[in-house]
Formats: sequence, structure tokens, C-alpha cells
Amino acid sequence: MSIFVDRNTRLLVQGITGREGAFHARQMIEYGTAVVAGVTPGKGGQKFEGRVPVFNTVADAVRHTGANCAVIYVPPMAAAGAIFEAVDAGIPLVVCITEGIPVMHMSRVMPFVRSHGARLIGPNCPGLITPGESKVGIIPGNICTPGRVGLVSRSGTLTYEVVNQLTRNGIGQSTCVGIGGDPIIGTDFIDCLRAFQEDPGTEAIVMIGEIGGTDEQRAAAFVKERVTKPVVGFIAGQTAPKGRRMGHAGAIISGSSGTAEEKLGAFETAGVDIMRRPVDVVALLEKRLGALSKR
Amino acid sequence: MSIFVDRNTRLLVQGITGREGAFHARQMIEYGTAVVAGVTPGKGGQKFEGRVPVFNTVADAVRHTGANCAVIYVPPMAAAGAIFEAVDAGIPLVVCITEGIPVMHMSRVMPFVRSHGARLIGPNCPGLITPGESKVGIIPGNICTPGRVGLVSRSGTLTYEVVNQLTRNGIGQSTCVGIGGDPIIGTDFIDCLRAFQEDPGTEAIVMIGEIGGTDEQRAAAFVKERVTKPVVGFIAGQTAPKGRRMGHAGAIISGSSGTAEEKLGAFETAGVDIMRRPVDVVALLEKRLGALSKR
Amino acid sequence: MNLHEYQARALLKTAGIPMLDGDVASTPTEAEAIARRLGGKVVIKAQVHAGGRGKAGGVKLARNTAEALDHATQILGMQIKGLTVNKVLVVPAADIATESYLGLVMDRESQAPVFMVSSAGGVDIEEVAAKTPEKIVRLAVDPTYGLLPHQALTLGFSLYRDFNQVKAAARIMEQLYGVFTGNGCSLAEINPLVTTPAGQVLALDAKIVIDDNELFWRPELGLMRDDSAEEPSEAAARRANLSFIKLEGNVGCVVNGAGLAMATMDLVKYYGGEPANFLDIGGSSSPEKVINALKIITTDPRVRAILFNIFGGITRTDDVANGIVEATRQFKVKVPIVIRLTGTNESEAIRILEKVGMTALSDMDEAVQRVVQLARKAA
Amino acid sequence: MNLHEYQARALLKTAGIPMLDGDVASTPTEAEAIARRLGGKVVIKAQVHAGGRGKAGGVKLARNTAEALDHATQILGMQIKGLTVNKVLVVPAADIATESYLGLVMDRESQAPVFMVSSAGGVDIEEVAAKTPEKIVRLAVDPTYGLLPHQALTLGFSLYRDFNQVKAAARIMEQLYGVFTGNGCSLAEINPLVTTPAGQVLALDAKIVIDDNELFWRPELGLMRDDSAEEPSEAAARRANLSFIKLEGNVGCVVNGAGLAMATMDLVKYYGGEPANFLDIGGSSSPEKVINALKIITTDPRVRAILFNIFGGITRTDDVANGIVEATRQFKVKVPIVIRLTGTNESEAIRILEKVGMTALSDMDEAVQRVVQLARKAA
Repeated sequence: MSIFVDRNTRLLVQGITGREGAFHARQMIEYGTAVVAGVTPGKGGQKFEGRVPVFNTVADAVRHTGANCAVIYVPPMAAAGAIFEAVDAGIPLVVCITEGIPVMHMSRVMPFVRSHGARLIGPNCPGLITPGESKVGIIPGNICTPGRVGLVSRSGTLTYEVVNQLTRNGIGQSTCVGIGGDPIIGTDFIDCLRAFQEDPGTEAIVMIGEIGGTDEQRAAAFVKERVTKPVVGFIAGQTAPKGRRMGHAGAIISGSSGTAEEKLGAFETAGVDIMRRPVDVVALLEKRLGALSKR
Repeated sequence: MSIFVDRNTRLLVQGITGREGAFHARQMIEYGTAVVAGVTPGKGGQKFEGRVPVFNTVADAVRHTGANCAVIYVPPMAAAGAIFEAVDAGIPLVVCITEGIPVMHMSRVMPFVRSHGARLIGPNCPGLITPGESKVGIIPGNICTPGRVGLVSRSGTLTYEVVNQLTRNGIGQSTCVGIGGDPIIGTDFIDCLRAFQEDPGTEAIVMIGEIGGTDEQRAAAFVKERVTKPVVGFIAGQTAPKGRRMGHAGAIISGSSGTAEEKLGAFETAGVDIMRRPVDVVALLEKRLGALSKR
Repeated sequence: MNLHEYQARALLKTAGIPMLDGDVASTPTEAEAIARRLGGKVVIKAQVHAGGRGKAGGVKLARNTAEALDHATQILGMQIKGLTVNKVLVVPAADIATESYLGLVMDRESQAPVFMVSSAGGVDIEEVAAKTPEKIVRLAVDPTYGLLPHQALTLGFSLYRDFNQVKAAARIMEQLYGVFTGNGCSLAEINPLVTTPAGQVLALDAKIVIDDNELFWRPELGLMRDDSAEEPSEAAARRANLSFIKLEGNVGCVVNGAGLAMATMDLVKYYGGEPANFLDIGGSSSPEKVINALKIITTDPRVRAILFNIFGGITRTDDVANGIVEATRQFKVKVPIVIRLTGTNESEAIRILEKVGMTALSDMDEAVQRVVQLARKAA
Repeated sequence: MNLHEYQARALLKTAGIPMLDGDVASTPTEAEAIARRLGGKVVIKAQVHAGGRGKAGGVKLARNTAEALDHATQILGMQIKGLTVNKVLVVPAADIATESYLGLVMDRESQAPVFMVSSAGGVDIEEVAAKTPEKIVRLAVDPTYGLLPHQALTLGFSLYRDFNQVKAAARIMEQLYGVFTGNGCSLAEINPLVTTPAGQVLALDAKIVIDDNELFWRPELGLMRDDSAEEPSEAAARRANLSFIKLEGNVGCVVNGAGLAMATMDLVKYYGGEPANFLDIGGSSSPEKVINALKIITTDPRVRAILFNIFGGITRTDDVANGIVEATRQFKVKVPIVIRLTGTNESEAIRILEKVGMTALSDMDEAVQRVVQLARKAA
């Protein structure tokens, strides 16, 4: 079992003929994801890799292929428009990989996403993967293995680092979700925690946060109230200075708010086991799950 | 019984210190409507007529008086803003009397009204009245009398003409609603037909349409499918030329669409009794209701 | 308010929509000069608010400057559907590969601006809509988000196969949407939108209607109004803040409220008469308005009898009575007047009328029957 | 991107927000001339991207032109938090009746622009927020509808009792919202918003932060960037498209990915070291980027050892290895380098490194412990 994506995910790739889009489309196809369509305006009628049909519009692609998930690899200046298009075409799950979308664009996209009842993951995220079933985005498939630990993270390579630790130690994952490092994102920790809590295939949850904002604090409160499964947490940026944007547009301590201490304190209050180092994830999970999870 | 307004209506008047607003607020108070507040920015703290408190904002007024209905008498340049304000403050029923609001403004107001679950009546309408209980707007109270006929109309004085015929002939009204003569209005014939159909206090319905648009045609289809109560209908503008705006911004035949013949044809198909003259309303209702309605 | 083609073109041009160069002329020699500047082969187009200009001889192709002068001489001053042509538009004659239709209209049903796009352009779009509705692509724009990029592209794809033309059309859609919202339009139309043999996408003819309610905010647009293009009595009524439309009958009507005014006209017809006009004096009508209304109606020599139908709500019937008395004092009304009034201050109104020997009825049906009879007698 | 106060003022002024006249000067005599034009009694304000200018002596009141010259001479060229003052703003000294705070910030939680308004202005608003949060009125604006008129008025009422001041403030809110959305701001702040004894409402000081992601669309704003107001190595990194922040430690870090970069810094600290920087070379990193990264890090004399921590996903670890080899060929790196890499093309990367006698670790913990040890030894 898993959250958000699985064997039934029929994926459409927006920007499939671009450099990034083409590279990752191939990777996803190789992994076994059902990539059913691509969209690049003006290239409708072509076939990607000789077999994935390319359409001019998302609406066309949905009509002809029944795609139910879209992943976006278009440049930042067109990315908000791509989200609007996917949602407008009735796609229920839209994953936006693109980094560098103006926050103002996202503030106009989100009411549209919500009023259409769609889910957006990202932007500026690595996407998500249900190991062995469906990879949507750019998380390297080879570092993942199926299992019963759900992982949610604001980061990209730090996620890989942690997933890699899990896999190397025989701890498989139900689904790994990168929610993205921007200030405004479509799916937050709480959305993923709720889904993992409800997913019978998930036994424990790993939560990788970072400085900036209050998402982790609210997530911790949610864990305390609603999550009965064990949760292990990490916060990156304990040594980050105040007021500086640490790469991610969202990783910035404003005044005294959004610090690592504040977030770790919230974790502690909520009974979330704290990883001091990425490698700690293995020991903490093994302690909480025992041998059971090692399947 | 009645629709939309009754004894429990706690009315707030936007623009209560203006010429129109003050005049009609007095008339509504005289009629017995519970006018609980007025709003005029900058005049907060005053009392209208020595007893109705005036507030700077609708939110303030709602907080202090529990108003649950707003009627708007502000100039066209501020009217759309007044609707936004009332809806934003959580008022569930907003009645806009103002004539001359740009249609573009209304096209931006309506998604806001809908997404907030509010009902707008108008603009450019005479409002509504539940005889003996609550008068919201400008329909003269003295021509109405309580009873069991629901009336819905796109017009003002033509409504009075018909209501007057009813009252003079002893046929009382449950509620009379003027939905307004503009191209974009908040509440249409179907909304009112549905409400009258569900209202146990309404036994028959009078529907007064005019040329322009397709609201009457869709209403007729609705009558055919869903309305079991007798419906009597009138269409003004049989002698109107094409392409000319007959006073009301909405009363215009575009091409071959929106003509009186088209609408009367739809009435006929739906089994709506057609009034050829305003005076016919009495005979048609008496035929359908018998002596019963004369209460 | 309708704009002339040359005025609509100016708004489109400001928005950056690609068009052929062209200019407006009030005299044949001006037209000739423009034609010379444009290379001789031009189209001369009458600027009047009337459909069917072409069939009426108001649009002509000139193969050279001399012909341009001839055609302009013919067209300027000609009458089309009762309106005099005071201006002509002179534009280069374009080589055309394809013709499409592109319209944006404030749609009452979807309560939003709606694009109507068809590759079957150049002809009457209503004909296309009636006979082959599948050839029209409709797209409603949520005004809170505006025209989204993919929507513009989708419309472009519905017109062209060449991606450069698709993008050019999409850009024009966005620009047209900007013109529409930026100027408070109820209609903005490009017909035809053409492609040239070289592949360029151009707007050839434009039509814009401004929502009258917007003019208060946009006095600069109000200045574009061409009084000479209106029925003179309608222009006079507009200046007097009366809602008035001239018709062909002989029963003048003065009514308060648009719905009641239409119903009154219908009732005149029902009883065998013909209304001479639609006239709504509005809600809070002063005696002044009544005087102006009577002035305008009595200038129509066809009018044989006049009906006042006033249902007093906000309108005070005594105001109306005072207006009638004052008007008949100021100028002689040569045709009979039938007055029906009821409602607010009715008895006071009757007193005012009776003082000068006039009477009033209280029943609409009775009043209409009476005025129709009088008009018939006088005809 | 932070704007200087004088730049922020220019954007506000363009939007019509009422402000005192003022101008920016680069030399004391320029400042003196401005002061003379403004009547002598002025405030001289250092234009640097640092808080606490006042306490540092960067803001001074001059009672006359001579004092203005003196103060400008003192302030120009002074250092505030390591930054040199190259420009001063000269504005008239205003008579102030009340001081308020007016801020508009892109709020991540409400996913919308949020107004923060307080009649307790002039001081540090975060202090107000922490101690007396009830004194701050917050209002989220739905960007699909924009700031609605009643919202602006409500904010105005939260500041003033006088209705003219309320309306003036509401207008300023609308103008500030226009500045915010029109320039892609993440913050737009007026502090203080003052009333004069005569009742006028004025913006006295302004702060604007532009979302870096907007600069691609808005090259005209990018031109406002003041490189001299940045850490030189950070400016160099930005020009090389590297995400880099200088810190005080001695362990240089080159990492791919922002989260992993922060986690690496944290781990350095965990093992007793001090990171010298944050550096994210990004996803698809070319050898070129690695060379630039090494150049920038090695200019810091405090750096005693350098750690590469690369988790190859999109990033090809062989690209990184090639970059390291090429860099050490181009210039001598005098401090030890510890390389950790794993993932895409890992074995190829190791081959490349081994060819030049370098080695790589695959475990992050081990690599961090090693580099901390090396830095300690070298210190």
C-alpha cells in the first residue's frame, strides 16, 4: 500500500520534449511508471521515445489517454500556467518539479487548485515515489525499496541521503514524498501525515523538515493529536544564520520564527523521535518498530 | 410561510445615510421590517432616526447586531464593493437595489458570492417582500397582502402592477421577489421557482419575464421537470425591436435569441399558463386555484 | 455604446494587436491622400452604426488612388438605413489566405466573458451559429483569474495548425481580452481575423460595444460617442437622461419603469394600436423629466395620441402630474393625452390635473384602450 | 533581493503614495545641496542593507545646511555591520503627530499577501508582535480578487479615527498593494506611516524586498541590485549561479541540494567543527560550477579544510569529480579536500579521482568527521 501514487497512476509529463522533461520521462518509464502521455504545445502528434504520444494541450492528452496524474518540468516562467492547465483539465494530482516559480504566482495558483479539488505536490520538489510501483518526479529509483515506512521531506538530496540509509539497512518505504522547499507549496506535512496515518501499508513515518516557516510546528501538533504511528523527525539548518535564504526559497528564519530549535522543541512535545544526524534514522526506526518492519 | 425573508430577517442597510437609503430605510421600518443596523463608512456611532445604530463597516454591524440580511443602496461606482463587503462579513442574503453597476463588476462579484455560499438578489432590482412580515427593498408595502401566491419578476413597476391586481382581487402573496433587469444577476427564476416549490406556504407561482437572454426558457424547462404547483407567466417586450436595449441592461434581443415568442413558446411547452395582459393574472390564477387561494 | 470601426481599431492597436495600417477620412480628398500613402489599392469603408454596410454599397475596393477618390466621394454623405455616412475608413486591400472569427462577449448565462472562435470567419457569425454551431468554439473565462495561457493557446489551436500562427492567435486573444476588460466592453470582435499568404495573422475588421454603465468611470470613452450616428430624438432623450427608443407607430408612451413600459407597448399592440416609442422616465422622476419626455415625443409628427402610464412607487404621481401641467403650459400639445396613474400621492395628482381640466384613469387596460381609440380616430 | 530605502521610496512614489520630498547623495556636497533645497532641517540616512542604522550612527538629524554637510561627511564611508556606506538619503525632518506601522508580506501559512497594520509604529514591529500581538491587525488578501475596497477601509479604521485620515490610509494600502504585486515583492513596508500635526498622512520610511524568482521577469528591478552592499564572495557566487552564504567557521562545504547542504553544516557542527559557508551547487551541476565553487571558498583565508558532499541523483558525480580535478589543475588548493560522493556514475567518478591520486568516501558521517579533524589539525 502507499499514498497518492501506485500501479494505477497514469502519468502525463508536461514539458516532455524539453531537456529535463525528456531525461526524467525516460527514467520514469525505465522504473516502470505508466507514462501514458506527454504535452508540449506545438509538438502534438509526435511520439516520445517512439511510443508515448505527445499532445498540444493537457485537455487533449486526458481525453485520449485517461491520464490521472501530471508531472511538470517546464521552465519557471511557464510553470504556474502549466499547473493551471493540468488542474483545469481535471487532473486530480499534479506534481510540479520546477524550481524558481515566483511566490506571487503560487499564491494565485493555489485558490484555483483548491477550488477544483485537486492536489498539487511542490513546486520545487523532487516528486514522489511508491517503490516498485510508480515514480513521479526525480527521486532516484535505485535507492528506494518497497516496505512500510512513509517518508515526507521538504528537501531533495537530503531525502535521498535518508532513503539510502533506510534501503541499505533493509528498511523499505511505502511512499516517499518530497513536498518542496518553497514558501508556498500545494501539499504540506500535515497532508502527508494524514495520508500515511490512514494508509494501512505504512507502519512508521519519517519527517524531514528544515528551517523557515511553521509547517513543522503545525505538523507536530497534528502528530500529537491524530497520528498513532511512530514518527521520526529531522530538521536541517541548525547552524543557519538568521534572515538568510538557505538555497530553498522557503528556508529562511524570519526574526525569531522558523528556527531549528523551535521546530525540534515542537517535535519533542509531540513525541516525535528526533534524528540528530541523518544516519540516526535507522536506529530510531528499529527501536520503534523492532524486527517487524524489516520486510 | 415564505421564501428568503420573514419575521426572523434582521436587516442591515448599506448606504443608510444616503438620500435613497434613508428614504427606503424609513419605509421598511414603517412596514415593520426589523432594520437592526445601517452602514456608512465614516458615520459609525451615529443613530439613524434616533434608534438604528450606524456602523463604519458591515463586519462591525454584524458583530454588534447579528444582522442576517443586507440591502444595498449605494451609488453604482461603490455597489460591487458593497456586495463584496456584505458577503465577506458572512451575510447570507444580500439584496442589491442599485442600478447601473457595470456588468464586468458583476462578473467578478459572482464567483465571490458563490464561493462564500451567499445569495445575492439583484442588482438593479426592487428587492423582495413577504407581506406582513418583512420588506427588503423598495416594493410598495401597501399594494401587497399576505397569501399563498409566490411572485418572481425581472421588473419593478410591472411587478407592482401585477401585485396590485392580485391584492385588489383578494389574492394574497407568500413572497414577491424582484430579481432584477441586469444581464448578470445573483438569483434567477429557477432559484425562486425551486424555493417556491419547496415552500409549503406557496400554492401557485407567477413569473414575470421579459425579452433578452434565456433565463425564462431555462426556467420553463425547470417548471416542466420539477414544479408541481401551477405557474402563470408573462413576458414583456413583444413589440420590442431587435438589438435595442429596452431600458433594462438585460432587456435586449441579440440576433434571434431572447425574443418574446421564444420565451412564450417555452412557457407553452412547459405548461405555464400565459398572461397576454397583466390583468389576466387574476382570471388564470382563479381558474387554477379555485376559491382556495382567496385566503 | 457602439464604437465605429475606426475607433475600435484604435483600441486594438493600442493593445498591440497586429493590423494593417489605415486611417479615417471625412472628405474625399482626405481619403485620396490616405489611399496614396497606402499605395493606392485600398478598401473604403463607411463608418456608420448599421449592419449590412457592404450590401448597401458602403464598402468598396479601389484599385488605385483615383478610384479611391471616386468611391470616397460616393460613400461620404450616402444614407445607410437612415444614417448619413460622415466618415470613411481607408485601409490597404489585404491578400488573404484564411478568414476566421474571433469574438469576446459578456455572457449572461455563464456570467463571464466568453470567447467565441471559429475558423469559418468573414461571414455573419450568427448564421454560422445557427447552421453549423459545431464550427464555433466557446470558452468562458473566469474573470477572477483572467484568460489563462493554456486557454489562449487552446483557442489558437482551434484556428490554426501552424504553431507560429497558433501562438500569434493566442497572443491576439490575450490582447483582445485586455481590450475587453480594460475598456468595459460588452462585446469585442475581430471579424475577420485573417492569415496572409506569407503566414502573418492580422485583425482586419473590429467591432466594439462598451457597456453604458462603464461610461461614468471612463469619460474618455464617452467622448467617442458619435451623436450624428444616432436617431436625433434618441440622442436628445439620452442627453435628458431618458431611456427612449423610437418606433414606427402612432401612440406615444410615457411610462415609469422599463418592464412596465414594454408591457404598455405590448398592450397598445394587443388592443390594435401601434406604439410610437419606448420611453422610461425612471424611478425618481422630476417634473423636468416629464416635460422633456413630452417634448421629445411631440416632435414625432406620426404621433396621434399620447399615453402616460405611471405606477407610483418611488415615483410620485403628483410630480408627474405637475410635469404634465407645466409642459402643456410651456408648449401646445396638439394630440390628445390619456393619463393613467395610481400609487404614491395619487389623489394629490388627480387634484393637480383636475385643476387644469385634465382627468386621470387608474386602470391600465382602460387607459390603453382609450388611447388606441383616440389615435385611430386622429389617424 | 533587498532594495535600499531610496529605491523603495522611488517605487512608492511612482505609485502615488504621499511622501516627503527627498533625494539620494553619494558625496557630502551633494547631500548639502539637497539639504539646502529642502530648507536646511533634514535627516541624513545611511543607505546600507543592515538593521539598526540609527544605533550605529547612520541616521542623523541636521538642523541646518552646515550640519547636513557635517553629518553626510561622517556617514558616507562609514562601516555599518561590515558594509560601507556609499550613499545617503536626505529628507526633510518631518513634524510628527502619530506613527504607525504598515507592512505587506507574502505569508506562507495563508498562502497570500497579508497586511500587518499597527498604530504602534516607528519601533521594531517584531517587538510589538512578540509583546503586544493584539496591537497588530492582520488581514490576508485573496490575490485572485486583490485588496477589496472595504478591506482597505477596515485597515484604515484600525489606524485612525478621523475619516479623512482613514480614507488617506486606505488609499495608501491600495497603492502599497499595487507596488507589492506590480513588483513581485515578498515584503513591502512603510514604517513609520505618520500623521503630521496638520493631519496629513505620509510614508516616512520604506522597505522593500523583491522575490528573487521575479527578477527573471523584471530585469529593470535587477538593475537596482547594489553589489557593493553585499559580501564580495556572495556577490561573486551569485554571478556564478551558486547559492552561497558566508559564515564564520573554517570548514568549507560544497554540497548539492539546499537541504543536504544545511544538514552537512549541521553535521560539521555536531562533530565539533564550524562550517565556513553554505554552498549549494544545484541539481545539474557542470564541472564549471565546481571550479567556481572552489575558487570562491578558497578565497576565504579562514578555511582550513574543504568538504565535498555529493549525493548523485540528477547530479552526475563524475561531473563533480571532473570539476575537482580541473580546478586543482587550474589553481593550487592549499587546504586538504575531503570528498564524499555516492549515486549516479559513482564508480566513474572514483576512477577520475584516483587517476590524479585523490580518493573519495561514500559515507557522509565518515567524511564529515574526517574533514573536521583535518581542519582542527590545520588550525
